[in-house]
Amino acid sequence: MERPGWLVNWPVYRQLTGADRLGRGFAVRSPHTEHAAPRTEAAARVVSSVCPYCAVGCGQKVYVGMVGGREAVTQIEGDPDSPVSRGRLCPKGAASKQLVTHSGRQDKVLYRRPFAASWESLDLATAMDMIADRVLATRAATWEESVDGKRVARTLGFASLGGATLDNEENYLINKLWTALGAIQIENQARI
Amino acid sequence: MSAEQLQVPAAQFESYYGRPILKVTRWREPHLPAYLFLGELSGAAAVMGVAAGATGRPGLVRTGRVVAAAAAAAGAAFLTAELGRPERFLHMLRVAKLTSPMSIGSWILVSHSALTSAAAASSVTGLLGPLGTAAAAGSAVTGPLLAAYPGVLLANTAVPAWHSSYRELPLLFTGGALTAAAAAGLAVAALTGDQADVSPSQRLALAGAALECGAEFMLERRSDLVAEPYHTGEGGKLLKYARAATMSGALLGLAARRSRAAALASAALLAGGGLAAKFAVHRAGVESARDPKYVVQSQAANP
Amino acid sequence: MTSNSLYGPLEDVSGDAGYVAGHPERVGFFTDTSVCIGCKACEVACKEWNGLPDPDADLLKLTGMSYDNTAELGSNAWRHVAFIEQAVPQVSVLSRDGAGQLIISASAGDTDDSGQATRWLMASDVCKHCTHAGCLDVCPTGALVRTEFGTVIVQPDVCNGCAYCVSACPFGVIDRREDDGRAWKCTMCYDRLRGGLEPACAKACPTDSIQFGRLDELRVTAQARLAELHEAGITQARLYGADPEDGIGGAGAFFLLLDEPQVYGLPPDPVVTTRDLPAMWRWAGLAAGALAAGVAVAFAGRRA
Amino acid sequence: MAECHPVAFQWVVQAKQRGATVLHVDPRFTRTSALASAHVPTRAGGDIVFLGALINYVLAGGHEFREYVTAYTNAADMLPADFVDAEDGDGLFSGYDQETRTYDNATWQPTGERDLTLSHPRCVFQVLKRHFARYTPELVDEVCGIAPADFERIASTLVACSGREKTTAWVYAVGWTQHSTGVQHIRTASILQTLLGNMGRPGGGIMALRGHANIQGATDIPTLFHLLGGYLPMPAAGESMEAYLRRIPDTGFWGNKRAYLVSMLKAWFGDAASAANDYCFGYLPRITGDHGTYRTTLDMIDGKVKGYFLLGENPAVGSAGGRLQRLALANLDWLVVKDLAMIESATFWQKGPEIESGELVTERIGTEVFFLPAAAHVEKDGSFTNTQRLLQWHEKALDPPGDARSDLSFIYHLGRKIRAKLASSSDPRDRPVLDLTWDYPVEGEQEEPSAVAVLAEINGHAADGSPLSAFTQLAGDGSTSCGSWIHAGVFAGGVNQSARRKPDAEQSWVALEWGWAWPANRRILYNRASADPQGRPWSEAKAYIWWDADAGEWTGHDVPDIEKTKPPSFRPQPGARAQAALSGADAFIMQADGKAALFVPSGLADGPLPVHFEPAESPLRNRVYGQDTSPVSVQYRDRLPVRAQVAGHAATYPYVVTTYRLTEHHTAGSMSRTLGRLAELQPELFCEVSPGLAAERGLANGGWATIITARAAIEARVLVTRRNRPLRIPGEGVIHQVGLPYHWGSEGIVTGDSVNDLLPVVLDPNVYIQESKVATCDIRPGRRPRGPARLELVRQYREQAGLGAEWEPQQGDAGPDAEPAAGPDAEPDAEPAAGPDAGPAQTGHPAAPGGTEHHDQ
Repeated sequence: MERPGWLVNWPVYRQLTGADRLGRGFAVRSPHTEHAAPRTEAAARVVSSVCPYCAVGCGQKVYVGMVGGREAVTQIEGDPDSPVSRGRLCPKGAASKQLVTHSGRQDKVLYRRPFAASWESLDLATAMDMIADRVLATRAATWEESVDGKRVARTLGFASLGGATLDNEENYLINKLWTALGAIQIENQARI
Repeated sequence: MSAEQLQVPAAQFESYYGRPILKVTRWREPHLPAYLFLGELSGAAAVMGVAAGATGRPGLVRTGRVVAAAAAAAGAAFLTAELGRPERFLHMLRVAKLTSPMSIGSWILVSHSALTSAAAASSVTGLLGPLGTAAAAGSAVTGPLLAAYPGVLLANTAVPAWHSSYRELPLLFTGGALTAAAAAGLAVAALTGDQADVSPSQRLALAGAALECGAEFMLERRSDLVAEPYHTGEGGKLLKYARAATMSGALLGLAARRSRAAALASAALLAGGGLAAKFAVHRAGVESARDPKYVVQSQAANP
Repeated sequence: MTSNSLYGPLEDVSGDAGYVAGHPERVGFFTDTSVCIGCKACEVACKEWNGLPDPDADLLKLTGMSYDNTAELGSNAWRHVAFIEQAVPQVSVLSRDGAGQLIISASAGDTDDSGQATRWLMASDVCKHCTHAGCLDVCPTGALVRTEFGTVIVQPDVCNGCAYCVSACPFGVIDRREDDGRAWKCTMCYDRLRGGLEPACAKACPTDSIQFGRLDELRVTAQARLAELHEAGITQARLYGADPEDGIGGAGAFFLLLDEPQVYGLPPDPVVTTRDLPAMWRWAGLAAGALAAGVAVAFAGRRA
Repeated sequence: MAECHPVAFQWVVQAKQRGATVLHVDPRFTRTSALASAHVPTRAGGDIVFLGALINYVLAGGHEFREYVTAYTNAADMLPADFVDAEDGDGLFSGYDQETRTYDNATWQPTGERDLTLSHPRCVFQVLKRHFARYTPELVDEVCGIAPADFERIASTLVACSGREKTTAWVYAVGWTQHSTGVQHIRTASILQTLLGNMGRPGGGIMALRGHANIQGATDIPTLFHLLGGYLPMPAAGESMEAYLRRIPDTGFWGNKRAYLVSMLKAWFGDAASAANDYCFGYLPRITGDHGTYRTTLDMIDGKVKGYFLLGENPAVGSAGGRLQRLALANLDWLVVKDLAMIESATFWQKGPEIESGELVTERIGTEVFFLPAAAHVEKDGSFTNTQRLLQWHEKALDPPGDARSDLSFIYHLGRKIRAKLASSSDPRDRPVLDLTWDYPVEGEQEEPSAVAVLAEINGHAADGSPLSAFTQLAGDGSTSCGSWIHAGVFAGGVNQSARRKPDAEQSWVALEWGWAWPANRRILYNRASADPQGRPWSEAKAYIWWDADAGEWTGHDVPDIEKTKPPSFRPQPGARAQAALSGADAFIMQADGKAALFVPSGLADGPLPVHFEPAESPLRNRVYGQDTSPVSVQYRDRLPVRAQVAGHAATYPYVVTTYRLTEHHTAGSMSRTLGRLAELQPELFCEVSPGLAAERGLANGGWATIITARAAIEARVLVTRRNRPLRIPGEGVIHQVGLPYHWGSEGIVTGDSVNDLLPVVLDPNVYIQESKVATCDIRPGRRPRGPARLELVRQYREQAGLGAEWEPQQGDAGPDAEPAAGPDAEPDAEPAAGPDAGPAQTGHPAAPGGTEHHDQ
């Protein structure tokens, strides 16, 4: 005779009819447990990356999946293939998913007018345009063709200080553009 | 302990910065003591109702049945309120685990509640008498179990003061069950003015007090370290009050027939003593879990 | 269910819980605290994988307990690194044997004016996944369950938050999350195990202080490491939770410690509460009988 | 190392388990100390004495690796008779000019003779011996607080673990570099390691543990005022291309300087660069001395600098003298901040400490601020160079959210806009930017420029447009282009070599197929020194690179750091240039003479040999020489540091304060204090004090303390710990040190005072890095005063110490006391500061005319 589903799924019944008489294991498993699987298996893609914190350069695997209908990083963990790190991460590296997904991240341009007491919003394209204007105006106002009779062809009117998480390619373009504009106060955390 | 009092450099070989090794129980006051008290009351009241029926005391039958049903319901309410997810109370019936006194207790409580409710309903409405009697008879089986199992419930934990008391606690609770039922009997008698059936309650009080105070005495007499919370601190103090109240309540109960006031006072002392004992047990358990010495020193002494 | 279901050595812990032959080998953690650098990567990797809630920023305060601001294992901290600063007798750390070889012992640090050296112990604590697990035994809903890997987990779709497990754990591991109402603890990354991955903490651990693997193999590894340390003169080293004869039947997550367990906040010799359960039920039966007897005595004889 | 580079520490733990001795010399007892074989506490700022005494131990005991030293170093060089060593000059070398606080190195130049017996009194080896003779174990005791018996054990271990069969590695971080004598700390270690023969060999070298994901890369492909790509120097005022090239040596691999420079100019200016116009060399702006970040900060206060880009950097918290930094930001016309989360440098006008104190008023701050959100590392392609010079590519996983963009996107599109606005200009000054090659392909809706295309440009192209595979292909005739010569080969075969990820288990232990290390994918620099002059490994245990006579080439585990087929017996023709001028036994191929420089005749501003000076702020007088502090350190007017021995100071600021990092946080905190996961692990700023100091000052564990220096007063929780051991200095009594991690500020989940506010701005004269590891302070129980009372407290202390009541320069009075010592490139005749001093063998940097290395905190 066919037993009804509720009965055969009732752990008490499974306790009485199976090997797990004390109800501490097989008989009492829940649907959540039966369906457990690493969420990384559901990732849409996995890319190889490098930890953005210290200079050891630990390998990372970045898993991207759908969260609330949008693509998001669902896990970052060590890359076991890396001869540098062998898949291991420190607390900062282990927190790097949160670095990417935390709620304190800014994703909008903010603008503070001179003498203003608060931020206002600004369109990214407008901001870029305004910044380009500032650079050119400052450069024009502060251009030095020579110092003590020696040609220098530069501006000391604006400066740049980069962080140590800038990529090589980013530093290359920063140095290239600023130098071509005649700026020389191009600095980096590397001196700090 | 405030951070100012801690000293990093002071190497503490006996504990980790004086912090508890165990988690202090999440079971709260008044929920836990109230549940323990109501459960034992219900259990003994149910038996009392049956015994009254068997011995021809219809007044006490109704008292026993109604008190048993009401106390079971109230106890279940306190138990449910203790759950982090009360809506999942019925998950208790998912399994039947001999290793879990709470699982066994849940089955007992649910059965007992159903039986006592049916018996009480029958008694109050006068309908379905035989069925009511049958249900009551059943509750005479579940009743003692309901009163006794919490002793295992508490003892089957890592809480030093509870686990080490697995002999005393069931006796304390069933003794308390008797005095609680006696208190109910005395109180109802005093309030209704029907003094006819007071003597079983008086005897019940004496028997219960003997058992309850005996168990308390056993707890207090123990010299092992983990029993310390039963004689010191809040737990120890409450336990002393509880014993005094129970003993005086039982003795005062002897005057119940002469004085309604004495009967009511006796009922109050018996109930208060029983309840205080439950608070004492809870606090002793909390204290023994909070101070790591009870864990470290008792275990370090193990062979 | 076998003769040692409640206490004592148990060869096949999953089999005892009803899993048929052919279930996976029992796995576990061996945490070698002698190489722990207290970086807390285990804590963070665990929280990131398991999505444990972030703290309430207003409650974040320095504990003053060395570098430990996690304080204890709990519903939201499934790994906890303990930090212990000690004054210890100075041992010669750079001495030579007869052949001129350097003899290196454990870190002794520098000495203070009284000739005492400083030792800084660190240890990553975790759920022990006991062979005889009190939390699992007492759970009234079957929310706590033994898995096919021999580990012990809470099933969040079952737990009703009765908190019995909280009081039953002899290590003070499991706890109820108050805003959520359910009990939580280390699952040894059950979902990862099902996918053939190692737990997040063990994977992250930079110095391999946390090792994951088959429990029988880990015990062999641990014995070898212990022997190595003893040979190096570090006689205080000892294994904790590795012995199937102990009060919990041996832990699924065991440790190499450099001092007494209680120094790390661990109970010295815990015993699963269920060991005494049969006796408890007997006493309860006696008490129930006493109740019945008490009533019988009280009602003895017809009414006067 | 366990503290700040935990994952790298796994290799140390493994080595220790295999029998290595791990010694940790640090003022602080850290997580590294906990696992080391021994921790040796020392006084911050005494490193030259400690290392110098080890050198003395080696030389006095004859423990140097004589064959290595003779063959591979300049120990045999003869110095001129008029050279005066600091030994005879009481701390000063010949050539010092008191007025300008600079050295003229004319008397430091070797005569050209060599004494291979190393016995002539004027040979470098003998000078070295005399120079370090006064660095005795007793001196170490007096300066560092390390007992002679402990020192003896360390020294004998070091010697026992060096030589043919064994090597010793040194590992350092900013504990050595952030000093007014920082470069000389590395120099001292380099001398020691070279004498012991530990350079260029497996298990040897000096490992600079750099602090951030791409701090090494930011030095190699620099955003540093004095450098162009690949350690080419920036041109000086009025300098022609020929003059510029003359100051780079002709011999050694720097001899190909024209090829490096011209190829870079071709990469930047494309077809506009031709032989006729010196390949647009004139397009490059010229430097005049110090344009470092602190100089620039003062120039902001002085109104000379109007605009500022902060691209992932937070100087309001992370730079020394936080108040100075914020006053500078408040005096700008405009400021662009690009970061992941809100940082203190963007909100100084809203909630900086100076707003609280009333020094600055929001409505009176005219700085226009743009905050642009940045992309995280998983939201862009690009390469990081790790601390071993290893480039590793990180792949983009998804688009950045909202307005967030990569810095590559920002700079590329800003450049596009600027070029568009200037398109019709005929002004010659606009030619450089208009002639730039600036046509990178873009991808996706966000028009993200291709980082691969940029890497390909850095790698360079041959005349036919094919990717270069090695820097030896570069030509000086404009036929090749290459953005950074040391990176030629990273795109060899059109394949992004930095993205290679052959699993560890599937390749050799050197792992040559994981990522790509500059130069030439070489993992250990100067590895020719792992073999003897005849090309044989020094020992079987330490075999790494050797000459295979049958095949007629160098072979081994790594890419040989010498021309592959140049035999050990090769001897150069007279007048040969570049690498052809070096023999087959010259291992240090970036040096003009192919020799490791025990003595550095030029390139260093503060002397050819290391000399101990007290930190600018110190509780002690210099025990070694009459000259007290560095005679050439960079200091600025009105910001002069406090000297303890000046009356009143010692009593007012009696303790040493040192700063550092914790495992759980990251520098100025914007990448850690903003994360709940990390914030909770170290939620509050704390100071670490010894039980003795706690008793002396009434500090309670877990309570509050206020720390006061001549610049600022901050508050911190107190951690009383026996890990912080007071030092007993003979004749001085006990020196207490207060330790402070510096990760906190006003933004993020957990906040606290900024420790860098306490520090003075005193800089190393070679690299302009601040002395943040040592200052003097007072500490007292309780929280600091609020509002203006906080300033008043600092003022009271200054008055008590006899210092001026005002200390931060306000607008218009920030001129320097003197131009700092000659910048790294200011000397027209500067030769590369090459060799082990500038380029540790296992990491670091090629010997570069641009000077020595830079270190981040």
